[in-house]
Amino acid sequence: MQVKILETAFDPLQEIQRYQSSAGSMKGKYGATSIFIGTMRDFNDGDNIKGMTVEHYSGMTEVQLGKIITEAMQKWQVLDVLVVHRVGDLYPDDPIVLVAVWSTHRGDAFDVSRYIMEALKSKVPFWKKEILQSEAARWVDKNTDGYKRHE
Amino acid sequence: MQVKILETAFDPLQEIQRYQSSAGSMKGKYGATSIFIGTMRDFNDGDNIKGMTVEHYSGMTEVQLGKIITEAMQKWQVLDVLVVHRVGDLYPDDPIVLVAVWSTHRGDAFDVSRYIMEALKSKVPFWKKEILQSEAARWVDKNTDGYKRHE
Amino acid sequence: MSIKVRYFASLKELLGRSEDELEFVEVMSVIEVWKQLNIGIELPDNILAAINMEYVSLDSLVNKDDEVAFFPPVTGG
Amino acid sequence: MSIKVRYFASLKELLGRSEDELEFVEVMSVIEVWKQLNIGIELPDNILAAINMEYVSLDSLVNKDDEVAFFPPVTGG
Repeated sequence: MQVKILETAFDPLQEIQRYQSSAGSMKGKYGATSIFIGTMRDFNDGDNIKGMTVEHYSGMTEVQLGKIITEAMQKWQVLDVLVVHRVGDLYPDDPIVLVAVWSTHRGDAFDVSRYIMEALKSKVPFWKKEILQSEAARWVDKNTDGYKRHE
Repeated sequence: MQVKILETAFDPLQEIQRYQSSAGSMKGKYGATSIFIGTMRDFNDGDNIKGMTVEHYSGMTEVQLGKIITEAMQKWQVLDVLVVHRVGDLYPDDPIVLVAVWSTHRGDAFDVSRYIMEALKSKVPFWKKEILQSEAARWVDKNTDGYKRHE
Repeated sequence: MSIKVRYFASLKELLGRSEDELEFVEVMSVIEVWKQLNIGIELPDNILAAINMEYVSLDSLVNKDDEVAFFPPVTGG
Repeated sequence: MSIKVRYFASLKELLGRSEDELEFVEVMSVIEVWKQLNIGIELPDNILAAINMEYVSLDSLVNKDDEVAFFPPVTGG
């Protein structure tokens, strides 16, 4: 299990490759990998977005992510989990979050990647501030349920 | 949308990278990417497995995958889908299947990657034959529900 | 004017061949196609059928130039 | 012997500071910590609280050397 909070841009696919290569003991054992990547869009709530700042509560972030992953690994049959999250200044098309889950069977991998993402969105102390094209800045007030909002 | 049936080994992460780079129109538009990778294990049903042959019904494979993806894109809000599946001779740790889904919001990406995998497992004409350590070969008789079986 | 019939995976190995040609005489059901080509061999219970790459039931009708396929439950992914 | 109090995101901007120190005199609730440090400013409805990086309710008790945090709903991912 690994949790990384990064202040600079990252390549999610390289992170997966790196982690998978280093976790040699999984080789031949995992039949399923479920990966979620959250990427910064250039629009939100009907406005064009030119940048974003992600603030977090360093320390509590890691504590809460650790709890979420531990809970998931107790509830489901999972071999390994990698979570990476950006903080600091982001631009459209920058990856924000990566959740990767390795398991023997696919049901567990699907369930756990979704469980971790939903728990991260509701419990881990990150906050996003959007910079609009007009240079106005606004805090995102809450996360949605993950489907298209009726705007 | 792209479907690829490959007779030689592939790197799922490179396939995602290649497809995402070529689909330039998605840039800044997708907030969510959900990826599933199925990998050959070195064990199944309590036996060690040294190899596998995947047979398919060329033509029907593409027809059925096309239908599944089209249905998913009608039911959910999805920007793009990539499906890659191996046929021929595989060895443990070889990727078998890749499903990658890009969408604006995460709920749709999660739902669609899982929907496509379950539909692929139940409707697309691929068949696996396992080669055991003893050199004995056996056809996998049916796909499971994706969770650990009580063996 | 003929019907092409294909067999896959364990069914292909059981029968020892991957395809048959059947001369088209009149419209008949999928199960009758099987019976004409596999005299005395009952179609195994779990076998699925397709006409022109779409799943069909065993009583679906087969027309000239159709491709009929028989195969066991799929196990991809 | 003091309590460290931290504010994040929009709440930090609203208050114009990111942290306070409060001298520890006696055990008190989280909401009393807020009231002592933010006289006349009501805690906004949606604000969450943590003690030592674990979520707590506003009536949870704060001890010496605890770190208390107040912040708006989280919006990561």
